[in-house]
Amino acid sequence: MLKRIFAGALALAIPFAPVQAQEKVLKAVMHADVRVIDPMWTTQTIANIHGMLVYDTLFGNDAQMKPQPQMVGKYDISPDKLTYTFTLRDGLKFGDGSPVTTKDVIASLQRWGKKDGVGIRLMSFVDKLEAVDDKTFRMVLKKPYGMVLESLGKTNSSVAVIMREKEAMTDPQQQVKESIGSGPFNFAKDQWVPGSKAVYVKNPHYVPRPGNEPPSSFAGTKFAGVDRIELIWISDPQTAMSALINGEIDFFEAPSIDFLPILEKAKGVKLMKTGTLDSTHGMIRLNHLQPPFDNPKARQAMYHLINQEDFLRAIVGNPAYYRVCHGLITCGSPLANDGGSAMLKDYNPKKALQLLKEAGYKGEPITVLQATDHVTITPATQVLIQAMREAGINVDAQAMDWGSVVSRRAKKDPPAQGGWNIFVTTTGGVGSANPVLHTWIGAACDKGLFGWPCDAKIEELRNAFAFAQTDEERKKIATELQTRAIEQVVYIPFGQWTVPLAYRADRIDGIVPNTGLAVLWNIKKK
Amino acid sequence: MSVTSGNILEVRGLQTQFNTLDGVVRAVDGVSFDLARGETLGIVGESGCGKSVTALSILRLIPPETGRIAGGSIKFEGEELTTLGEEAMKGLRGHRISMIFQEPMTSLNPVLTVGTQIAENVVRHMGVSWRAARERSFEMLDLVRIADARRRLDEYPHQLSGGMRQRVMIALALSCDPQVLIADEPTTALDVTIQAQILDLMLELKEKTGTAIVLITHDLGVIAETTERVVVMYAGRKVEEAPVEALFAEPLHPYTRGLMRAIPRLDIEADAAGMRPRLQEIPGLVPRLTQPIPGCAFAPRCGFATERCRAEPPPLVDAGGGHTVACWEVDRVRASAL
Amino acid sequence: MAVITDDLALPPRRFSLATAIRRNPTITFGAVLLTALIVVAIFAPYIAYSDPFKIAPVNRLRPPSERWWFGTDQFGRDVFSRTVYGARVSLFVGLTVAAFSSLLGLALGLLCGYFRRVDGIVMRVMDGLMAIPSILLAIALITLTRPGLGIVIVAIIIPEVPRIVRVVRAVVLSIRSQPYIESAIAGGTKNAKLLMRHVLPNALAPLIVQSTYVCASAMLIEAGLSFLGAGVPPEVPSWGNIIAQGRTFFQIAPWTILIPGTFLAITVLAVNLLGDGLRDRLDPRLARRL
Amino acid sequence: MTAYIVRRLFATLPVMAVVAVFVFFLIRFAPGDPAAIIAGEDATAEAIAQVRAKLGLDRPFMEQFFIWILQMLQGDLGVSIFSNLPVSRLIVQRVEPTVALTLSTLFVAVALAIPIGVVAAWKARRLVDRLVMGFAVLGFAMPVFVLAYILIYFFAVQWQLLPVQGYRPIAEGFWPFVESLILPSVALGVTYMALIARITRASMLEVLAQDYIRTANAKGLATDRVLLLHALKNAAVPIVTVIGIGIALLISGVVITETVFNIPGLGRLTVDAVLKRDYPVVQGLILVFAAAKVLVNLIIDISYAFLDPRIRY
Repeated sequence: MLKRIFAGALALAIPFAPVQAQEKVLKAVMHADVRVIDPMWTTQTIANIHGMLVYDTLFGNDAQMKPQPQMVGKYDISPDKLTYTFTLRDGLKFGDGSPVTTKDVIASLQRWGKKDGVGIRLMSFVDKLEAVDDKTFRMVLKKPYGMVLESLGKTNSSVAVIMREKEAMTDPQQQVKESIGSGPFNFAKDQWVPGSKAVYVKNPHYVPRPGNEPPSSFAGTKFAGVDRIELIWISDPQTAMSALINGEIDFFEAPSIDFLPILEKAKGVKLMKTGTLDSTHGMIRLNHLQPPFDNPKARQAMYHLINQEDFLRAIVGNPAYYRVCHGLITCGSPLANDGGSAMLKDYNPKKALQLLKEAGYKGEPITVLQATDHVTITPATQVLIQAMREAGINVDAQAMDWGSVVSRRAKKDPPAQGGWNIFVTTTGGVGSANPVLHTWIGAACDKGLFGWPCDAKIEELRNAFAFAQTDEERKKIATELQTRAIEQVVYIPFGQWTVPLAYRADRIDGIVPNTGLAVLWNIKKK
Repeated sequence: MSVTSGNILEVRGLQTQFNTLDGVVRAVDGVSFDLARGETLGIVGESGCGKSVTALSILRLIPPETGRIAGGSIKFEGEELTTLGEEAMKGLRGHRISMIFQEPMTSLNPVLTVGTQIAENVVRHMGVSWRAARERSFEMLDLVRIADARRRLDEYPHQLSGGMRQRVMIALALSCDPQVLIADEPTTALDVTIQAQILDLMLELKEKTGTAIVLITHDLGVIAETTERVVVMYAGRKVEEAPVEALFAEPLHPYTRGLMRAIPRLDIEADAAGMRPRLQEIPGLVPRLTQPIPGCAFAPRCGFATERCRAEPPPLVDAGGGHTVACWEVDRVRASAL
Repeated sequence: MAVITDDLALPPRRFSLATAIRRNPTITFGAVLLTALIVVAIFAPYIAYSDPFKIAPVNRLRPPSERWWFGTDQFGRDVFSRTVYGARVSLFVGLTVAAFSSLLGLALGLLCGYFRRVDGIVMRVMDGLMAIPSILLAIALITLTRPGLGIVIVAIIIPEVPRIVRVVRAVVLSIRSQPYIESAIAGGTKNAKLLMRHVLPNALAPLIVQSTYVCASAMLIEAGLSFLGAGVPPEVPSWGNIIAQGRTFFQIAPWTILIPGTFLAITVLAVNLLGDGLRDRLDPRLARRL
Repeated sequence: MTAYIVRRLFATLPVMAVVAVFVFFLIRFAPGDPAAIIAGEDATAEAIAQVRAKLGLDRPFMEQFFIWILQMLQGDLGVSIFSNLPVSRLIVQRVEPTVALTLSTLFVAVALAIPIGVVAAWKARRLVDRLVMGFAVLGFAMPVFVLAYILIYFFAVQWQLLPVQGYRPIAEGFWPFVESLILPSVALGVTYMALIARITRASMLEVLAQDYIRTANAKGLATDRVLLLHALKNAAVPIVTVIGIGIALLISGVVITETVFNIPGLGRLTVDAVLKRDYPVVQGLILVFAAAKVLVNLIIDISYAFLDPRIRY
């Protein structure tokens, strides 16, 4: 009230306050801050969100996870499934007004194919990638790889976005300096305040898919529903929640589950699940290179320490938003199965220690990388450490911020020399629904992700999946893969959960459902 | 205004007390005296005898957090000061009754110019403009014989010598033509030659303005040179009062006699080294003032003391010629050699 | 007014506890409070009725009740037990930092005050350190290595040392210029002996006073560091950690912030009061400088 | 006076040099390998080596140091590891909120604390004084973040009078600007207020016991003139000193306050940069903060001359 009186008084006092043309601004708080503007270079989800605003992709997976053309107008697959011919839609332009040509597309795909795990896999089957003309290009495969369009339309981790050739020529190990794409928004780099705010303005050169196709996940017509989007970074979810309730922001991607009851009651605020699948999947990663977890028996012993409910309660709290999942493929997805899940169901800490001892563990300290500043990983790690300590395991918990965990986990040295034994992380539920896109299930030894599980059979099964022709075959392979991966303990799952996003229903509408990723196109401000 | 007596100031049974952790201190315990118009009255006594407190009581400058006037009356031109409103009291201070303090080095505000400090008094009480007040300040500085007075107006106290500062204090005190000037040890902190100059100045100005002066000091030499009448105080009480000649001719209280014996001879120049002449020659200590003293306060240190001295407070008796003394053994004292 | 108290002869004092308390209410109050907190810290295992580390997610974020006196946190850990154990961490940090920075500051201060050549170098370094805001310096130091109680203590000590060095050095310099010291130097007294006999006793009072303030500030900095995620490991029940973990639940579980916050404030208050009282008793000159 | 200022400016050089050396070595001793972080999560060893070479991290220590000093002297503070933007730009765009917050806190604290301290000294040992001292002692013991959350809870969440978070630049209008600063300034300012109120009271008490105050009272001056002109002007030097010392405290507090209130200032940039080990940014920030502090000390020193005519240079 006071506020209004003051504001009113001031409005009277300053009649010449600048009147701007009613610019529609969407103020959104995401789960993280935009720090890297190269969505190929990093796997961070926030860079992905940024990328999806600025760039466009050749294909977009729809709500049924089927790839649909996005930048591509029409495409053709040869009967032997070895030659793909793509033609771009007419009139596509980058944010700077320059036209999108096949040169840009090929350079972008090649860069992506060097950086992203899925891209690397795809490129290993590509024989030739060549331009036919400015708008048409051809991809020739060595083998009939079955995941070409899915890979091009993938939305988790490094996405196959199309950049200008100039930027696409950047070394994949270096970040691009400019973020200019052919997506619905332009990135206003001059207004970017890393650690606080990233600003996007409507791209005047953007050409949406014609025909006003209804949006379905990443497929369908995308358009800029507002003139300007401000991604504001608020690290404390409680503050962000209050800001939403107070009307300071319109959209809050990752509210803390504990506050959902408050948000549900708040006037004008609505909650919405982003997808049919749970969005996040918790993983405990063991280092396969260092004792004791170089021994599969020791790794398997750890299963008996994990009671998923303990983790999920600590992270999420409200059972309506989490799900115990005794599998590696996202529970609830078409390929979910119970292969190997029996091993995950025997919670018995005493047995864990006994098995560890049998595997040769003699009470050496086990180094756990403990993130101190992460909303979900921090509490999960704390639960793990406590469970290990209670079981009688000698834990050397190394507390550090999440950024340091990220850097430390890349070290293959023994724990005493700066390496590690265990860290906790999460992955997206949509990606882990697919054995090929689910990079953490891989066991590519040195070339794989941190922890470096090494198992030829797992990799074979993943390849086989990509070449499988029928759904039954795929399901069968997925089950086999999961069984094997659980035996090998590529990681220990501790359940999956989803966090609904919260928004001011009295101010905005048009949020695209079922994306599993907060995309902000098509949102309109009332 | 009382015209019945020629007294401008009448103090009767003044009691001033302080609260300390050790109990109530009776710093002034029933002191009475009068001040006639244009008169110079000396109050003399050792440190702690209550003479400064008496002065502050007259101006009601006893800090209210710790002290208060507990009884008695102070009449200024017939007006009762102990019950006067604070605002009216402020109107008197610096105007009709003004005061000079002991320490010229610290009594002037170090961060304000001399001119400002005098002029603000003039502005406060004479209702004139700052410009006029500044002119008056200049005249006053000139009057107290400060050379180059106009330039000095804009100087700060630290730029002046001790003697000059005391001159400034006098200029300040007299700037509004007060009826009464209370000077509390005005020369103690100065060296001997300056002391004489300042005292001469005060007397000279008194002649010019007709201001009555209460001169508070522990120095009987100063008393002898300057005052007309003397009040001797001990432990918060008045023990003797007499015209100055009478007192020096025949001191009647053993304490006064002790003081006389302790006068430093100027040729010794004990104070030339900056040391205050302390009157330590009287044996014994000043009594505690937290307990009521049943008899004569000086009895423990007094060679003439009897049982009665310790038991009953001696009344002030008239010894003739305006000479009064509070001593049971006055006859024995009178009979003994000085 | 000063004149008056000087004028009064005060009777000799007899010692009595009641009088002592009346004379030094702040010291008494601070000391009693601090003693109580130290007792709580020492006997934490007997006072806390449950394991402060025990995670019980089923009981998360329960409000204070008979079973959980101060409620539970996001892991279902008992806030009362954690708060009681937290007294150990906060007091340990406060006291260790105070002790070590005093020793270090004393040594450097004596050196600087005494040996003019060392003085130039050391004081420039101290000026440099003082120019960097303490919490900034502390987080920067902590990120050099992994957070742990030891490194947190070191990181708090380093920015605090210059403050002590300055105090000690000032005392040494003022004592050095006293005639009796000058004559002692002229008389050939050995440096070490001189320091022990004359300088040390004089430096002690301001040092003790200063170190109480350092102690209070150390406890606040420790909490601040934990709050920023750069403090002791998160499972350690320090008050800062309890607050840091509780802050994201403040609106639904305010007890996780308010209770340890109150304890922290009371402890700092106790130490500050003790410091104020000691300052008034030991070193009235310091009162002006706070 | 000018000569004095120039001399004092030169005297700050060694301090800044010490800070520079310290900052450089502090960061270089860090165990995390910045090259590995820059190269990304699944970078190969070669890629990391490449990045290291590019950033000059493989050169000898002393060489790195001299290169760094040279660049710094040219105003080039390097490039942020994470955002790839020049550090100077990151710092410049964060200056306004921090300066606004610091100044408004300073203003609020000084404007409230000095009168409070003066009244407390005037009414020494009375109820007002006890209340003020109680507040001062409590305020000094209150952790900033606890207070901040309590303020947010009541003023922003319960009563919705003020924004929960954020900073509005003054360009967006005066009221939004002020509104966004009220809670942070109060939260940050309480400790500071306590400090200033205490020193004001202590300093005033000492001054009020001085002979010249008795002289002023003996002139029958009005109480406000005695307190505000005669006493306060004399008490000013220690008060200003503490205000200066307090600015250092404020800077530390800013780091926490900006985090709580989500103010995009230098404090939050610092926390972010340190936690993410964005070394060039940390270096730049420590230098900026140190320079700010040195500058404040300089201003304080110079202000003494205006407050006390006895101080000459």
